[in-house]
Amino acid sequence: MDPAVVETLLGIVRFVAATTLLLLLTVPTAFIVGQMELKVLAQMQLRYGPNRVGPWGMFQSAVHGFKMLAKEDLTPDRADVPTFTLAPWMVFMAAAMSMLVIPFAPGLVAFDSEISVIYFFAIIGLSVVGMLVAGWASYNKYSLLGGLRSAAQMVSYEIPLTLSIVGVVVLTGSLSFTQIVEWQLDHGWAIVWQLIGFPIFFIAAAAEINRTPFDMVEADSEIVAGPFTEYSGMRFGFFYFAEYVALFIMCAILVTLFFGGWLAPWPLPAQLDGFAGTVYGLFWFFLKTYFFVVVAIWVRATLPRVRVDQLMGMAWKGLLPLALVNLFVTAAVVLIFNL
Amino acid sequence: MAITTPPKTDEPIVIPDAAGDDPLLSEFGMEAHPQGGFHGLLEVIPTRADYILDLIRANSLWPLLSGLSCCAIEMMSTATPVNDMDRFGMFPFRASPRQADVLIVAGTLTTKMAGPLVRLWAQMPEPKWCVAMGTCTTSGGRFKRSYSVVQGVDRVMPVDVYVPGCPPRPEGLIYGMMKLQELVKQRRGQWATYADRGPELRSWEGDVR
Amino acid sequence: MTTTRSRPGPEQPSEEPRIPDPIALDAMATAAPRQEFFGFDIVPPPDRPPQTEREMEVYTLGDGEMLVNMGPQHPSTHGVMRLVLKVRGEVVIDIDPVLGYLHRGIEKLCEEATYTTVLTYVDPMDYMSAMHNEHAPAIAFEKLYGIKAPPRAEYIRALVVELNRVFSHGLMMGFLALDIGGLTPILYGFINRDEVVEMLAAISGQRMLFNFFRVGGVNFDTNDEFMSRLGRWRANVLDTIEMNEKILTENEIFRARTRGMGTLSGKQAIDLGVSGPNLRASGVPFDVRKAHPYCIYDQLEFDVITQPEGDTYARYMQRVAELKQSIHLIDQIVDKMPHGPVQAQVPGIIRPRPGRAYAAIESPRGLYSVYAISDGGPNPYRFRMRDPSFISLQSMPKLLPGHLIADTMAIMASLDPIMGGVDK
Amino acid sequence: MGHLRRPRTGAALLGRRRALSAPAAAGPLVRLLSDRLADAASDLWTDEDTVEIQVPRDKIVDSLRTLRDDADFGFFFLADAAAVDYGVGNWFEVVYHLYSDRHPTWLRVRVKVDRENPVTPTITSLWEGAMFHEREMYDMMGIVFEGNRDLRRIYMSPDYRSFPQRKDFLLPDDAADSAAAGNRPLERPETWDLSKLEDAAAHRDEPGGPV
Repeated sequence: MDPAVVETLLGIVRFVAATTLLLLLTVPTAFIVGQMELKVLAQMQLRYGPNRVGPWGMFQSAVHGFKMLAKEDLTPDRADVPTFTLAPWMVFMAAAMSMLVIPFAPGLVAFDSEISVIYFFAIIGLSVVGMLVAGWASYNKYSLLGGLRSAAQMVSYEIPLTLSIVGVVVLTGSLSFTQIVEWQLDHGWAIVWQLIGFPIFFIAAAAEINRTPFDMVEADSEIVAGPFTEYSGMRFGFFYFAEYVALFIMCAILVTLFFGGWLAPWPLPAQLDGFAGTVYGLFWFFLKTYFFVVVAIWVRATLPRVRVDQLMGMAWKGLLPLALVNLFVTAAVVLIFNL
Repeated sequence: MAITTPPKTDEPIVIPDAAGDDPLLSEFGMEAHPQGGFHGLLEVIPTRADYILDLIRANSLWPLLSGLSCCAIEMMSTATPVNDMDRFGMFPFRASPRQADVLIVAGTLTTKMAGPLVRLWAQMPEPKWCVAMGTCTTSGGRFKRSYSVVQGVDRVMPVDVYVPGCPPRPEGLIYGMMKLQELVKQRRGQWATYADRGPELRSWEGDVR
Repeated sequence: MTTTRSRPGPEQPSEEPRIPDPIALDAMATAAPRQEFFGFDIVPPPDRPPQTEREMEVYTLGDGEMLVNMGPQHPSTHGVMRLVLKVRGEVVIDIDPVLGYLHRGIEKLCEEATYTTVLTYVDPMDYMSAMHNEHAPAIAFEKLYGIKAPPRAEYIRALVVELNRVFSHGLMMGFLALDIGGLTPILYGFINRDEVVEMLAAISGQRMLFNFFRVGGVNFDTNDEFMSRLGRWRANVLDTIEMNEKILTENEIFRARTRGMGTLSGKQAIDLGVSGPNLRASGVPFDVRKAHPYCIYDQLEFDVITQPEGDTYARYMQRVAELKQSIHLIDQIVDKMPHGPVQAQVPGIIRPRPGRAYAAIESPRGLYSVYAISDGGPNPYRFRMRDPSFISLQSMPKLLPGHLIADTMAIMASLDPIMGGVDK
Repeated sequence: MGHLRRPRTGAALLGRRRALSAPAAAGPLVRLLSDRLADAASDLWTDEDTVEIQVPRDKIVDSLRTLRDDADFGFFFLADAAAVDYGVGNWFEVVYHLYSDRHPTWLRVRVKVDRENPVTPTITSLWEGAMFHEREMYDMMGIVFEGNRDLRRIYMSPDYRSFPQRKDFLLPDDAADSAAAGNRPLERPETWDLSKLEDAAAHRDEPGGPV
């Protein structure tokens, strides 16, 4: 057989295997992040948090998840059934598919593309379609309001989010996450070079995935549960999963872009070789990622929610100009010092 | 470990099964229980998938964030640091009935509120349970004589656990919820019978004034 | 919105509407040919003719407007209230509060109860301040019967009432934060509340609906457990309040969400009958404790606190200031408390001479008053309660228009209505 | 119907003599009232912290306006508005409590309203905050306030037919009697005859009327 065909076939097999693995990985990821949210939030509120299911209540979020699997699945009478059914799937797949390009450890990436940054932002933005459709199809005014809020919010925050990354891209001269990490191996973590870019990315990312203080989409004191109001059973479970997976992914991308991905911090050797290197990389990658997950939960425990118009105002009047300034300064620095 | 619900007759019903004769089971020290099922060494392994499901359900009871009156404050107090209901997996109070498992009717039910409350109950997906918290919900309590109070929430919807008190202490509500967990594990909750009762017995749905 | 059931129930033969409720009327109206907008039907007005001009005004929809129904079950309507919002996009244009989902007929029941048992019926009214609920009837009945409570009883009354005010205001901070989206302050607020209610349970025997006041005194004298709990609580109460204040008062998001929202001028507030902290937050120094001193408030030193702004943030700050003032008052009361009996000699069944009495107190939500008429019998001929949050609620149609749906909840929480008191 | 009792009429209240025993604090207010509201106020009565007057129904709005706007009175705050039913054959009474920072007493203004034709002018033109008070009185007692823009039921459902706080609306005796009543509303058929209210309905243009 033609070696090119074999190579293509092998690539396809590798791709399918990797995607399947990652799709399966989303489930424990969601459980772990959900469990952290339950426990960390409880500790911050001076509570114990779940401590009955399993040792230290470790399986509580898994139990919540499996419970939803066994709940009755209701479709409201006048809902638009096809879109109502598809919406959770769209939101979940947007989150799960963007996991493909995350470099977990040296060589451990499902889809190592030259344009993985562009792929990532194209895919993660798709979840807005799911939210909007969910809001529209539920035949509920709270859902509709939530869906429209989601659309407005995500469309606004895509721009500062993307612009804050362009700084890193200009700096590293690459659109591949793997190469961005490798650049940081030589030049130090990008946070050092992107002191303005990082906070912009962090805020915009929180808005992008509807975390507090930007959770107007699911503002349960205003519009009961936003687009998810009419969803029950596992359809709601998909939204629930997608929320946590998206939180994990955003933290992972944050770590990849600004905190050196799988690289260990300074006094330690940044990277090892062989299988031990993979484990070493994975360890540091997950450690840093889950640190930022905790930070996001910390923010949730502390801050109230901003209003829709304040959110938009912040995106267009605050973050966007800042991101442009950051981009300009970065470009100037790159040109002047010829990095 | 409750494997099956004990039948209510006095004389033991021997359920015919081959467990007693099964050499493999005997080897593990298992023998048939007069009331059905087995008991012995292997008992630690649940023999029914349903039972795992019941365990999962019992440990993940999300209450609906719906308080009617005074008891609602004590219900919230149950979720707060002093009496942390989250320990039992009961914390995320869902605002939408579509995602809730337990309806804690906390407070006096008035005739005007009865219709909306029954709608809430109907909007919750199966399996679902109802806890009547406080004397007002169980019987009308101190407002029993009033012209606008429903004398007990069980006149309009099925109730699984009654928690007495006016209002009950948070510990009382937690105790009631743990009783509900027992019901769920033994499949004795309303929802199990609800599905079997058939439409003609569900007249409570329309019987709201 | 109808629900999907696996098996529909049988149709009940009915000759009259089964659920006499506007929600049911809405549901019935959906059977009628509906107006559609983007696949969504605009909720039609109730299918009965509008009874009043105002109802016509609210339920007539203009171009691009829709009605959003919040409640009676909604996470942040503070109980069972229904708000019908007329919105254009997210902007609220008009609002119609629909009350009565917790109407328990307490006034009617009190007219059938003896004077002593009336004090148990009023407990669940404003369930966040049960002590205040009992205070006003006790004063009114003492006026009717012509007795005075002994001095120590008056001091104990003032003490428990101020304790009640502390946890009520403390929880208001939490509820306001919860409605704005902050999860934690309500939990910190409940720590303080649990300490206080356990303390009050030590003196009265009940945790929430205390039933502590009697005509002519209070039920029990202070005991060791109460005093030791009081001392422990007093030692760290300012810290627990500080925890919440750190999260809220200086928080940029919180200030952005509350400053300039729902501004009520003093004149408007008086016109609308708003009283208590909400009125004082608009700059009107009207406090019943100063205006018509009852109990022992003429012997205590305190000033009437006011805020000039009249917005949501001012109402919040007013609560915080009054909370600290109450702690200051508690210190004074404990210092000055005399010895002596806690109950006057009163027969089991009181039969005051025919007459009328009016007693007003300052509850955490404002002017709470009782108007009692005796006809010489063992129970009041007429027993009328004026609940402050009921009256405060009618400022909602004035406060909300022009704000967003998100602000609806913040503004309502700042008024701090308690549905048990609103609906009686 | 053995559990129905004779409705109370408040007969004991009606023959009561009113003594004028003004405490010193109420003196200036009493003088002001007899000076400026002499044509409207009658039945002056005081107790330790309340001054009470009775005002005829047709003069109530003007009297309250005087009390509110006159700088010497200064009763700017409507503390309470309540209705009292004195029983079948007698009358209703609407009672306003006012607060002033000039006087150390509350002022109680009583207005007698015909029980057969319970109509009285609204005071929402003076205090907008009287709106909920009047809606409550309409709901509970069936008193119609002429000129009120929003006289709907506020507590009971819109199609509720009786007025629970009237003295001829009886509660069941105790729990033993009410089992059969169940969750039915405890309206008594004898209270349903509201034909006498038709006159009141004529005062209002809205379809359906007050019943």
